[in-house]
Amino acid sequence: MHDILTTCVYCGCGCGVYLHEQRGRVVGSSPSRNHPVSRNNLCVKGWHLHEFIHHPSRLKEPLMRKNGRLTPVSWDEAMSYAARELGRVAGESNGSAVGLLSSAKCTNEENYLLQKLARAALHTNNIDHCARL
Amino acid sequence: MPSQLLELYLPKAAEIQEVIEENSQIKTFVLAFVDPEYNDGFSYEPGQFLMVSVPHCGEAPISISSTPVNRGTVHLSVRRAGKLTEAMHDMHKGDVLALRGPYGRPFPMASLVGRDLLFVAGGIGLAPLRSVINTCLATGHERSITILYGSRTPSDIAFKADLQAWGQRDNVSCQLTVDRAEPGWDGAVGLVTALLGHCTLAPHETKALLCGPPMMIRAVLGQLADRGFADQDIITTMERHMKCAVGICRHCHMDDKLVCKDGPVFTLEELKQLNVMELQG
Amino acid sequence: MAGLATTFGSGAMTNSINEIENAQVILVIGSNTSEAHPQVARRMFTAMDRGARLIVIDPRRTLLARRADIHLAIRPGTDIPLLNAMMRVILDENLADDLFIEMRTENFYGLRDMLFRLDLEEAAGICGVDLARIRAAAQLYGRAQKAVICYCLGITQHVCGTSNVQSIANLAMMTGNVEKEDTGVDPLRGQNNVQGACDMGALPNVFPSYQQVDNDDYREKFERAWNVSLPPKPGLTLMQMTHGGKDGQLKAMFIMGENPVLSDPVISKVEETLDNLEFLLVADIFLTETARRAHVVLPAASFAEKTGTFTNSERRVQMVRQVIPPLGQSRTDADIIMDLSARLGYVMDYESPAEIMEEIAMLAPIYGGMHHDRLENSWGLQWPCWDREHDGTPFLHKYYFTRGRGRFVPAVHEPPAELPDDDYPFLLITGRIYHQYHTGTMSRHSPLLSREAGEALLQLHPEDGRRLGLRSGDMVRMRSRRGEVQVKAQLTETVKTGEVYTTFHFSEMPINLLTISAKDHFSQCPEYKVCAVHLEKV
Amino acid sequence: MTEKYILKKDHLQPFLRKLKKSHQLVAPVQNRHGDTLFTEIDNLDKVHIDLDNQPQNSLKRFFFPQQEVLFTYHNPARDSYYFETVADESAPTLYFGVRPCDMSALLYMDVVFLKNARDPNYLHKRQNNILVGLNCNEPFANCFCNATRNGPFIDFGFDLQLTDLGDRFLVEYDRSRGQEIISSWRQFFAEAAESDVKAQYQAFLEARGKFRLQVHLDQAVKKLAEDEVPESVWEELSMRCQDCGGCAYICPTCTCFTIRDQPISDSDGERVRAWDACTFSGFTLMAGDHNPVDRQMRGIEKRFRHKLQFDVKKDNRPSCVGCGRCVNICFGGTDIVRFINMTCCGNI
Repeated sequence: MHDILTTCVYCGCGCGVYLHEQRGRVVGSSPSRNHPVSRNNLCVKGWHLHEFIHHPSRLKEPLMRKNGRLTPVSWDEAMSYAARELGRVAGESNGSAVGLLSSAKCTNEENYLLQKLARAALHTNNIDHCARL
Repeated sequence: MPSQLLELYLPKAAEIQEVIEENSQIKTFVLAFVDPEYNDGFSYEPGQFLMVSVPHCGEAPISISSTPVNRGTVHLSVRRAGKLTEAMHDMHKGDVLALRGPYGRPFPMASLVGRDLLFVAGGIGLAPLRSVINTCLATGHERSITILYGSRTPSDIAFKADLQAWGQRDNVSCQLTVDRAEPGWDGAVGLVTALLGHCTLAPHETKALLCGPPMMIRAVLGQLADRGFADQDIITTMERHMKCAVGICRHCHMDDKLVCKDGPVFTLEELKQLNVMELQG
Repeated sequence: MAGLATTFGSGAMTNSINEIENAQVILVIGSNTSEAHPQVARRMFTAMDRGARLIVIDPRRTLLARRADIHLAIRPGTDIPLLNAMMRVILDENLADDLFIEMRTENFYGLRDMLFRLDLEEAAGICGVDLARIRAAAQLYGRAQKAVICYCLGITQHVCGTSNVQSIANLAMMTGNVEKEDTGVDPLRGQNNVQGACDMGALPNVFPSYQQVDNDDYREKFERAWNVSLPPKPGLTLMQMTHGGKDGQLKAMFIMGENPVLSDPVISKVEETLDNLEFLLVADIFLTETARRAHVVLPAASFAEKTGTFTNSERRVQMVRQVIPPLGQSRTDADIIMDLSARLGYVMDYESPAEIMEEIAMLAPIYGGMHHDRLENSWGLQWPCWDREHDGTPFLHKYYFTRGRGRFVPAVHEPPAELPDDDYPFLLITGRIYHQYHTGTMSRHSPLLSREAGEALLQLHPEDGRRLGLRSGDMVRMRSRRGEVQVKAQLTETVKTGEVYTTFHFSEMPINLLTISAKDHFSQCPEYKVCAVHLEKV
Repeated sequence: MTEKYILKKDHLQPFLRKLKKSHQLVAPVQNRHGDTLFTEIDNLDKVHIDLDNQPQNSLKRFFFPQQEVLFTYHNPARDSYYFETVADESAPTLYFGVRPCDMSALLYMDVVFLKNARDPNYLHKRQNNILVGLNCNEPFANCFCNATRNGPFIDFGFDLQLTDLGDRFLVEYDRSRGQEIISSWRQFFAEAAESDVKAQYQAFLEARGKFRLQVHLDQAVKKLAEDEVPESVWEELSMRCQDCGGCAYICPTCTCFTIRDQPISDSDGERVRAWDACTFSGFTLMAGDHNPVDRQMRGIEKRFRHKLQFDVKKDNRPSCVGCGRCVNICFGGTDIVRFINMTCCGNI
């Protein structure tokens, strides 16, 4: 059993949480005592942070719509189709017809990369996330 | 690791022999353990319950409604209420679920001998009492038995076959009532407490066994108290959220008592020492 | 967020969460803090146990409201008249901090003139709170040396959201309750990294660190850094994209970790837009309602399967550490973006998230000193953190407002876009509950959270319930001009008569079929907190 | 009078290294973030064993994990439903640096898991360990084990127990396994002199005087038993409890759990046991939305009555070991100490 300190993925308080890893599975979560926000306790969502990680309906393979149904495909097939389509629409509209939504649940690094992808690779400023909601 | 210790939470597979449709909400499942040797050796007492496992639905406590006198099968009468019971209602003859038990403190059968018996039940509440009644009749209970059974409507009346059979016994008086009549119903309409009003009972000679919705229990307890029934002569069975059923997980606690270990059968005398929601106003 | 940007020059929480414990008066407006930000409510309870006084302005009698010294049960959408009335009382009883106004602010006279023209009785009438209680609240807030204001989506999700925020800033500046420790104006950001996403420039009008895209110097800086030419014109906002409709501008979208089909207002419009796209790519950890409509769905790694940083409400940038490798064939969003970018001909190659953060530190001034090695051995750093020697900033605007002087921006009452009438007599407020989170993608897959709050409930006052023949547990058909849902009723005194409250967590009860798409002109934030509905027993 | 021995402090690490050859070692470790937790030690030289701070987690999760697979179930067809037990690979473990409160908490858990019925998972872990205690010369800020009468020194329940005497530890044993360890590693232990034993007793007396919290636990137990706790106390508590479950999850003697099925595929799944708290409304919620307990009003009351009234009636001692972990963590500003103060002296 190893305790790894991370930050809670739910609300904006940003508690310091230990995720307990055992034999490749996350089996528990507990607060950090000295973290300035968690201070040895978590809300009910924090104490059950580990419960959704291994849920069986987690997406585990790329899916592509083929005659109306999302069917499993390889990464390469999915990514090349996606890149071709996004590149085509961006190229035809000089970026104005493509839009990206980032996520307040992804890390800073990922948000930075997505806005760089939008601006540098797809030549568009159509990027937002649900900061307003 | 001694294997029998592992058994504490491990259920045993049991096959559905028959499904009896009691009414639109209640089905009785006749079950036998898949392992014949275990099935033959399986015994229980009226008032005890089993933890029933259904795939992907976890477990739920369900009281045994058959009499231990008929060996070989167990009856579980199940009302449609939650995820597990809904899943059970979709199961048919030949399907397999799993049982573990029997658990809980049974009805005090010995103390019923030589006493008149009054059974008051509402809806699914007749299930645990059915086990007691059939056991008493099978073991030749001489004293009088009065059965008062209330349902919402005539089509909701469950255990019709049993009620029929009990009616024919000479020392048994079986009276039914419904909240709302339907065409073709000529029986009593009203609460089961009304039926109780007309019964001639000798409080010191009679043991009262009750099971039903909290409102009914409260009303009947009031009447029995007025007629001079002693608290230890009134017996009921409680229903609570249960998980382990062996007195460890504490879901079924009522103050310092555990319904799975110290119950589910309690006398009114025991219940009065606890603050029990069903008894409060 | 936009509101504070105009008045203070920066849209984030001015002070830190722990400072709330030392405040003498805490004003909570538009925030059900104990359910949405439990750790912040914890500081409030600690402060109250030390003698602090709590004022809660919320249409509903939440747990926090029941604990408050003064609860103003305001009629939804009337925050500005209430705040103006409080400011007028503070002026009349000269509790304003004249020295602070003189030294640190500008345009106070514009505000003062508007306040003197204000009719207090009329303002109290609009917000449905009697004047004596507003006066008491104003005196309590005005007299405190150290007072803090906390607000949340109950303030921003209105057509006048930005003005609401500016009025809060006015109240704080007028009484000098900002720029000092244990005071301040604290927007409680809803999500774990919504502050970070804004900081990183995932917005149509700014590069990272709020550097405008239409500012030539900033754009050239990023063009040099990324050696590519960049579009100058600000892009479409979220609502413009998801509400483009059939003839909308967009033909293709890439949605990462979002579920607009459930979280955006007027769901029918969102579905129509997405279904008309030529190509929709979604990356998420579960097959959400939005992902089901995509042409390609990519399995993403959860927060426990990747390394990076989140920025919380008090601007604290903290490490997120990988605990287990990505499940199945899922990949981190960073890998997905880098692979996609390479296939689009723009190679991005970073060996680790730490390297990405190094590039951010170079380009985003307020993240200047944020490096993973520093974050690894501390409880995180609060931006602005200008360089490796800087230890971060617990509270903002220490000597001067980011924009120099704090600007008073007077605001007048702007009624909600849609108010109850004869056809739709009830006022619907939408929001969150404690046990669930956002569209339930994570929280509804947690068995215990689903046991505690497994289904949508409509909070209804018992009197309204009696009039409609409803008991708790009965199903209600709820209609607005835009859509209809069925939901289970819960009779409670938490809501006033004529007002109902429910949540958007449950996909089987998509409340945003009913909400209105009217939005705040400046911040584009939709008006979730007010719309008119009709109720009937099913 | 069990014999007492002396173990020099600088021999502690070598002694642990020897035991680590046959046992997984768990001890209070301060990590690089500054938190001290009971941690499974892989490499003795890479960790800083911290005997000055209270480990923020107790031993609870090592014996009663937050989430544990009881067995797997398989339902390939409607007429086939079978189960497979999961081999519990928890290695034999040596728990070092266990304070009197956490040691007593283990004995409380034994009563819960082994008295009414013998819980297999708990029993396997419990039989498989060595407990090396450490008496408390310096009680921590929130400790009140003097009020619950199981500290700061105890003389039962451990295999070996150490008392810090400055440059050396006084070592005692309470069970045969402890005696075996001493005899098999005789080179680490010297006979304790009379002065050492006196020094231990002196340390005990001093420790008893160093408690900063004044907790009238017995008074509260009496008031609960005679039902003299005013309704206003319960109302105040119900206004403060924000349903986080933290007080139960962090408490070493709170052992309620739920059992649920976690599907893996359409036909297979795991039956899992996980922590639960009586303060949650779902704890007593029955099928058909019928709940005999109103959480907001009675949730927290049930927890305090169980610890200070019902368990006193059942096992004639409260199920609280005075470790202080739940003090000052409650979102609503209450905890068992404040409840006791409210009951006895009427202030919060």
